[in-house]
Amino acid sequence: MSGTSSGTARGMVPAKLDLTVRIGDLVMQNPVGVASGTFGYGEEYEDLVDIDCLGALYTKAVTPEPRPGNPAPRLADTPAGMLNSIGLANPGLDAFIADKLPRLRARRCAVIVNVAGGTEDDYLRVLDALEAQDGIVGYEINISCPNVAHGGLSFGTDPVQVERLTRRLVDAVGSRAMAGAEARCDRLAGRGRRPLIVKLSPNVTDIAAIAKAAEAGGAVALSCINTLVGMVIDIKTKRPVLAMGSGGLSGPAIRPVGVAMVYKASHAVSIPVIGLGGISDADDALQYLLAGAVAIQVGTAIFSRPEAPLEILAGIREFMEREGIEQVADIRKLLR
Amino acid sequence: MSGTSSGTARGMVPAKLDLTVRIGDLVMQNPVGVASGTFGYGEEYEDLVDIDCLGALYTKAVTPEPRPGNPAPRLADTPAGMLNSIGLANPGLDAFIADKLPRLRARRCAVIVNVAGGTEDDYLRVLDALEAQDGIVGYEINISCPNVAHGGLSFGTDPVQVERLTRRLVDAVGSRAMAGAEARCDRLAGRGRRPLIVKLSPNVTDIAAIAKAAEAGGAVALSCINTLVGMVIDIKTKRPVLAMGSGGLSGPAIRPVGVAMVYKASHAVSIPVIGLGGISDADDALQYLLAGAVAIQVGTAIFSRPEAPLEILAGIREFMEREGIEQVADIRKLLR
Amino acid sequence: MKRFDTTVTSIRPVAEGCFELRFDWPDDAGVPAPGRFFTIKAGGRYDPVLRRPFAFSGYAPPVAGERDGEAAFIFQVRGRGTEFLAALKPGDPLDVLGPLGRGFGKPPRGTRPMLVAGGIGMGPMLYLAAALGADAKAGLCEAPMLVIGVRSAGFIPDVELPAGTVICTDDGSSGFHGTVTEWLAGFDPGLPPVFYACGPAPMMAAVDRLAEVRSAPFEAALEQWMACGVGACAGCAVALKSGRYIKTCVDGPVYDGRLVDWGAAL
Amino acid sequence: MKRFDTTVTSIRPVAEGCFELRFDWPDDAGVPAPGRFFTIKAGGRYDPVLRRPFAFSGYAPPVAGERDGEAAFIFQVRGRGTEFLAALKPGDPLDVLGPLGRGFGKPPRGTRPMLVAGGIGMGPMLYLAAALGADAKAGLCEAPMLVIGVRSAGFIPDVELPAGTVICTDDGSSGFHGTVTEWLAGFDPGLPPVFYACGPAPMMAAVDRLAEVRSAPFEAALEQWMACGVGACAGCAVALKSGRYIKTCVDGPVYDGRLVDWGAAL
Ligand SMILES: Cc1cc2nc3c(=O)[nH]c(=O)nc-3n(C[C@H](O)[C@H](O)[C@H](O)COP(=O)(O)OP(=O)(O)OC[C@H]3O[C@@H](n4cnc5c(N)ncnc54)[C@H](O)[C@@H]3O)c2cc1C
Ligand SMILES: Cc1cc2nc3c(=O)[nH]c(=O)nc-3n(C[C@H](O)[C@H](O)[C@H](O)COP(=O)(O)OP(=O)(O)OC[C@H]3O[C@@H](n4cnc5c(N)ncnc54)[C@H](O)[C@@H]3O)c2cc1C
Ligand SMILES: Cc1cc2nc3c(=O)[nH]c(=O)nc-3n(C[C@H](O)[C@H](O)[C@H](O)COP(=O)(O)O)c2cc1C
Ligand SMILES: Cc1cc2nc3c(=O)[nH]c(=O)nc-3n(C[C@H](O)[C@H](O)[C@H](O)COP(=O)(O)O)c2cc1C
Ligand code: FES
Ligand code: FES
Repeated sequence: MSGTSSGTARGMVPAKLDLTVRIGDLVMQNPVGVASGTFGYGEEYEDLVDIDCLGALYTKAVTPEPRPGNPAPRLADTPAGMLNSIGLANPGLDAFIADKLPRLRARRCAVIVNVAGGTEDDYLRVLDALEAQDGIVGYEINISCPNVAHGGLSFGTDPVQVERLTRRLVDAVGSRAMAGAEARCDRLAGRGRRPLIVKLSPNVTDIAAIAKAAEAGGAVALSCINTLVGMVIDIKTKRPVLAMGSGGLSGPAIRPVGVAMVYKASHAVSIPVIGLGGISDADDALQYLLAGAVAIQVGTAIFSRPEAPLEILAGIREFMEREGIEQVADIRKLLR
Repeated sequence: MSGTSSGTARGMVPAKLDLTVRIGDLVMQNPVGVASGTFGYGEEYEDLVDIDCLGALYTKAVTPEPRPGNPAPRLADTPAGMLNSIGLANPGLDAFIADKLPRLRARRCAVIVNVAGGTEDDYLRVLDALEAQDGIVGYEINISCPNVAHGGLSFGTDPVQVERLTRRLVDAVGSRAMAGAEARCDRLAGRGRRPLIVKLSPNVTDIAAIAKAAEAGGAVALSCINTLVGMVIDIKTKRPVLAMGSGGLSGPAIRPVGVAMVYKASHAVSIPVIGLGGISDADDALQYLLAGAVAIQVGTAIFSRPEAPLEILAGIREFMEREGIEQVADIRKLLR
Repeated sequence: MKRFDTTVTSIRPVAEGCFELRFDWPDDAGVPAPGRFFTIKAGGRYDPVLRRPFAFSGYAPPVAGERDGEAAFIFQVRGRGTEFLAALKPGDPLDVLGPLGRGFGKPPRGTRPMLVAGGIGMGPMLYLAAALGADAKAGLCEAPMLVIGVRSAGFIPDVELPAGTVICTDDGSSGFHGTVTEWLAGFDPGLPPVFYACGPAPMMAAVDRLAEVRSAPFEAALEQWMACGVGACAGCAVALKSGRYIKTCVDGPVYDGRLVDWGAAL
Repeated sequence: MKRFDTTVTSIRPVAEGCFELRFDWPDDAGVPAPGRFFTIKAGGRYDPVLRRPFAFSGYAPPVAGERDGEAAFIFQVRGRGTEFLAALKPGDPLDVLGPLGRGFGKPPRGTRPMLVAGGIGMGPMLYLAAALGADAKAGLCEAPMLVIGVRSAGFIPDVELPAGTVICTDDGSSGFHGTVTEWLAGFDPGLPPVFYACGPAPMMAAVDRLAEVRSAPFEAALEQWMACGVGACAGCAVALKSGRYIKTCVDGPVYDGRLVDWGAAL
C-alpha cells in the first residue's frame, strides 16, 4: 500500500501517492487504461503515446477465426459522439498470438485481451488458447456480441446467459506462475489467476441485474459501459450512414449514461468496476471514480486527442494531491 | 388526401403539399409538435413562437394532485445535451383544468395532454376527468414514471405492465362529438375517439417488445423516446449536480439512440410512431421521418432556439418540394 | 422578450478572469432594467445546448439617428460557455434572448439602499447602483451605498465605481479586510436600510440574517441553472423556507431574499 | 507522425464554397508528401469528436533562419467541421495530426502521368502535379498532364495551374463540355499512361475502367470516414474487388485503384 510500491522505476509518482489499482490478483500501475477497439494492439499509437505509462491496454476484440469486419462505411459522426460498426474485425486468435502478442508482451502496462465470439464455445476457445500464452494479465469479456444461438440478441442482455457464460469462462482460467510482463503487473505474488472482467452492455433495462449475474458467475471485475445502439440516416442518400444500419454510440455524448450505470452497477455488486464511456478529460474520469469505479478506460477521446489518456492520468494525480488523497481507490469515498 | 384539405386558412402550404398527419381519429395540421415538459402549457412561449402554426402541443405531465417537483438543482449541462430531474412538477388536474385548459382550448394546433402518475389509478383519474373536458385532442401516456406498486421501477420497462396499463386507459377513452379546438384538428368526422399515445422509455433492453405490448393493449400510437437515465457529478462539490442524483438525458447527444429506437419500434408495430429525442433542425427531423416516424416532437432544442420547431417545419416542407413528395407520411417510403 | 441576433460592440478584461462585454440592444426587445437578465447561445451548433444566463450590468438607450441601444454585462470565465464569450471580438455575432425575469424594486422613501455585491454578482449591482444614483439625484430616493466583496484586489472590477463605494477583500489587499457582511455589521446606515444583494449563497445567507436582525427588506438576485428562461420547464427551481419552490427565471431572479431557503442546495 | 498545435498563416477563398488554408508545418513532424494527409480537430471541446482528414495541396519546406515550413490544403465547406475551418483567420491556432498514410508513387520512366481531379479531390492532385512537374524538369519523369473536372466555371480553383491543364465542366461554362473521363476517352497521351486520380466514386470508377482498357496503372487517392487515422480502429475500411477490406488511413489513402471495389458503398 505504500507509495514506493506503486511508483515504478520512472519516478513520476510523488512518494505519498499510490495510483495502483488491484483487480483480483492483478495490480495495474495506475487507473487509466485505453479502451478495446480504440487503440488497436498498441503499436499503431507508438509514435503518439508513451504506452508504458498507461495503466492498462485493452486490446481490440479477439475471436477464434479472423473476421474481416462489417461492410463500409463503418463510422458516422454524431453530436459530441460517433457511431461505429467495425464488427469485431480482427486477425483471429492464431494471428493475434503470432503477430500481435510478442510486441504486447514487452509492454510495461497491463495487457488485457478483449475476448469476443458468436457462441459460448468461441469465447472458450480464445480463453483456452490464451491461457497457454504468457504476457497477458487479464481478460475482458465483451458480452455485447450477438449470440448466434439466441437469434442474434446480445449475450449481455439476459442475466441467465451472462451468469452461465461467465461461469464457464471463469472455470477455464487457471492459477499460474507469473512471468515477464505479467510479473511486472503483479507485485503481490508470483502466482495468480488472470482476472476475468465482464464488460457490460448499456442497452439493458437493469444494469444492476446484469452486474449481479456476472458477479454470481464469478467475474473478478466489471467494465461498464460498452456503446449504446444508435443510428444516423443520411437524408441526401436516404440510407443509414453505416452500411450495417445501426452501430455503437460512443464519446462525450454518452458520458452521463456511463456515469449513471457505473454508479448503479458499483453499488449493486462488491467486485470492482472499471468505468468508461465518453471520458475525455480528468474531470470526466474523476466523475467515474467518484461514482464508484476503481479504474477507467479512455476510448473515443483518443481519436480526438491521442494525449488524452496520459493527460487524464496527470489530472487524477493533481486531484489526489489537491484533495490529499493517497490511494486512488479512496476517491470514491469522497462522494457525498 | 388532397392538398387543400391540409392547408388551413393560413395559406402557407403550397397546393400540392399535404403536411397533415393522421393519428387515429385525429388530424394534425403538420408533423411538428413540441415535446412534453419543454414547452410548459404554451403560454410561456407566446412571445417567441407562433403556437397556432405548430402541429401539436404536448403539455407538461398532468397528475391527479399538484406536485411541487424534485429538490433543486434540477438541471445539469452535458456534452451536446442536458439532464433534468424536474419530477413531474405540475399544478395538478384541477388547476390544469381551471387555469391552463381554457387558454389551450383556443389554440389552433392539436393539444395533447401528457398524463403521468405513480399508480394505474392515477393515470385513470386524470383521463376520466379530462374526458369530461373539451379542447383536448389526444392523450400521451408517460410510462417512464416510477410505479409505486413495483418498488419504483418504471411502468415502461415491463411489457406486461405496459399492456395492462394501456388497456385500462384505452377502455376509459370514449367516442365523442368534436367541438371547438377539437373540431379544428379533426377534419375527418364530427365524432371520434381521442387517440391514446403511449410514450416509450428508452431505458429498456428491447424497445420492440414494449412497443408491441402497447399496441396489444390498444394504443393508437407511440411516442419514442423519453429521456435516457444519466448522471453528472460535480468534482468540486463531490456530489451529483442534480439534487436527485440521476436525471433524464435529452438533446442532440441522444438523437442517434432515438432514431435507432424509432426505426426498431416502427418496424415492430403497425400503429404510427411519433419520433423525438435530440431533434434540433430539419435534417434531424427528417432522419426520424425516414426511420419510420409519422410525426416528430421538438424538445430540448426549443431551449437553445425557440424558433426551432417552425424552422424545422419549413425545412420539412422544402425537403418535400425538393423531393417531389406530396404527403408527409410518404417520407418514410424513401428510406433505402 | 425576444430572441435576436445582434453584434458585439466591445469586450474588455475588467478583473482577473472577468470581462465586460457590450452589444447592440434592439429597440423593440424591451427594457433591460437592473436585475433582469438575458441568455446567450454560447458555443457551437450542438454544444453546449443550454443557453447561458447573465444579468445586465448597464444599458445605454438608443439616441435617435445617432446610435443604437447598447447593453452590457460583466462575466467571469468558468466553463466552456464563458470561454467562448471571452474569445469574442467586436463585430462578432451574438445570439441573445431577453430581457427576462423580474428586476429590482424601487426603495421606499426614507430608506437607505444598501447594495451588496459578491463575485460575479457584481454586474447587476453596478447597474442598480447607477440607476438608484440617478434616482437619488432626481430626489426620488436616498443615495444608495455600494459594498463590494472580492477575494483580493485583482478582482476589483476596473469600471467607474459610484463615489463612496466600499471595497472589502478577503485577504486585505485593498479596502476593508474582511467580508462584506463583517463590514456591514459594523456600519450604521443612518436610515432604515433596504438590502439589495447578488452573490454566492453564503453571502446571501449572511445578508438574510442581517436583514432579519434589522427588520429590513431584502431584494435578492438569485442564480440557478436554467433551461428555458421563460417559465416553461420548471428547471430553475429555488426552494423557499416554506418548502415551496419558485422559478428563478419568471418569479425572479430578483426575489424576496427573506423567503429564500439559503441553506438548500443553491 | 505527430500531433501538434500550430498556427494558421493564411486563408483565402479559391472557388465557390472552397478555401485554401495554409499553416506552419513543424520541421520534426515528417514529410507531407503528395497523397498523404493529416487530420484537424475542427470545432469545440466536445463537438465534433472526430478529427477531419484533409490531403496536402502543397508544402513549402523551411528555409533555415528565414521561415518555417508551411503546409497547405484546399477544402470545401460541407458541414460543421469545415464551417469551423472557413471561419479561421491568420494567427488562429490549429490542432493537427500528421502526416498520415501513404502518398503517390513515382511514375515509371517512359510513361505519361495523367492526373485526374474531381471536386474536393483537387488539392492532392495539384500538389502531385507540382511535384511531378519539378521531377519532369529534372528529367526524372515525363511531363505530367492535369485534367480537372468541375460542375461549372465557378468551381475552377483560383490557384496557379500547371501549363496545359485541361478543364472540363459539366455545364460547358469553361473548357471541355463534359466529364473528365469523356475527355480522357478522346485523348491520346502519346506514351503509355499512368493514372493518378482523386475525386467522387463515379469518376474513380470511370478512371478504373479506362485504366483497365489501356492496361495502365492507376493510383487512386481514397476517401473514407476516419476515426483514429493511424490504423488502430479499422473504421476507415474500403472494400476491394477481392472482398477484402483495406484501411484507408494506413494502407492508403493512395492505393491501387484497379483493386478497389468502386461499386461498394464508398
Ligand atoms: C439570472 C442569472 C444571472 C447571471 N448573471 C451573471 C453575470 O452577470 N455574470 C456572470 O459571470 N455570471 C452570471 N450568471 C452565472 C452564469 O450564467 C454562469 O457562470 C455561466 O452560465 C457559466 O457557463 P460556463 O459554460 O462558462 O460554465 P459551466 O462549465 O457550465 O459551469 C462552470 C461552473 O459554473 C456553475 N454554473 C454554471 N451555470 C450556472 C448557473 N446558471 N447558476 C449557477 N451556477 C452555474 C456550475 O456549477 C459549474 O461548476 C448568472 C446566472 C443566472 C441564473
Ligand atoms: C484522406 C482524406 C483526404 C481528404 N482530403 C480532402 C481535401 O483535401 N479537401 C476537402 O475538402 N475534403 C477532403 N476530404 C474530405 C473531408 O474530410 C470532409 O469533407 C470533411 O471531413 C467534412 O467535414 P464536415 O464536418 O465539414 O462535414 P460533415 O458535416 O461531417 O459531413 C458533410 C458531408 O461530407 C461527407 N463526409 C464527411 N467526412 C467525410 C469523409 N471523411 N469521407 C467521405 N465523406 C465525408 C459526409 O457524407 C457528409 O454528408 C478528405 C477525406 C479523406 C478521408
Ligand atoms: C471504433 C470502436 C471499436 C470498438 N471495438 C470494441 C471491441 O472490439 N470490443 C469491445 O468490448 N468494445 C469495443 N468498443 C467499445 C469501447 O471499448 C468503449 O466501451 C466505448 O467506445 C465507450 O467508451 P468511449 O466513449 O470512451 O469510446 C469499440 C469502440 C469504438 C469507438
Ligand atoms: C425539462 C424537461 C422536462 C420534461 N418533462 C416531461 C414530462 O413531463 N413528460 C414526458 O413525457 N416527458 C418529459 N420530458 C421528455 C421530453 O418530452 C422528451 O421526450 C425528451 O426530452 C427527448 O426529446 P429532446 O431531446 O428533443 O428534448 C421532459 C424533458 C425535459 C428536457
Ligand atoms: S428556466 Fe425554465 S422555468 Fe425557469
Ligand atoms: S481511421 Fe482508424 S484504422 Fe483508419
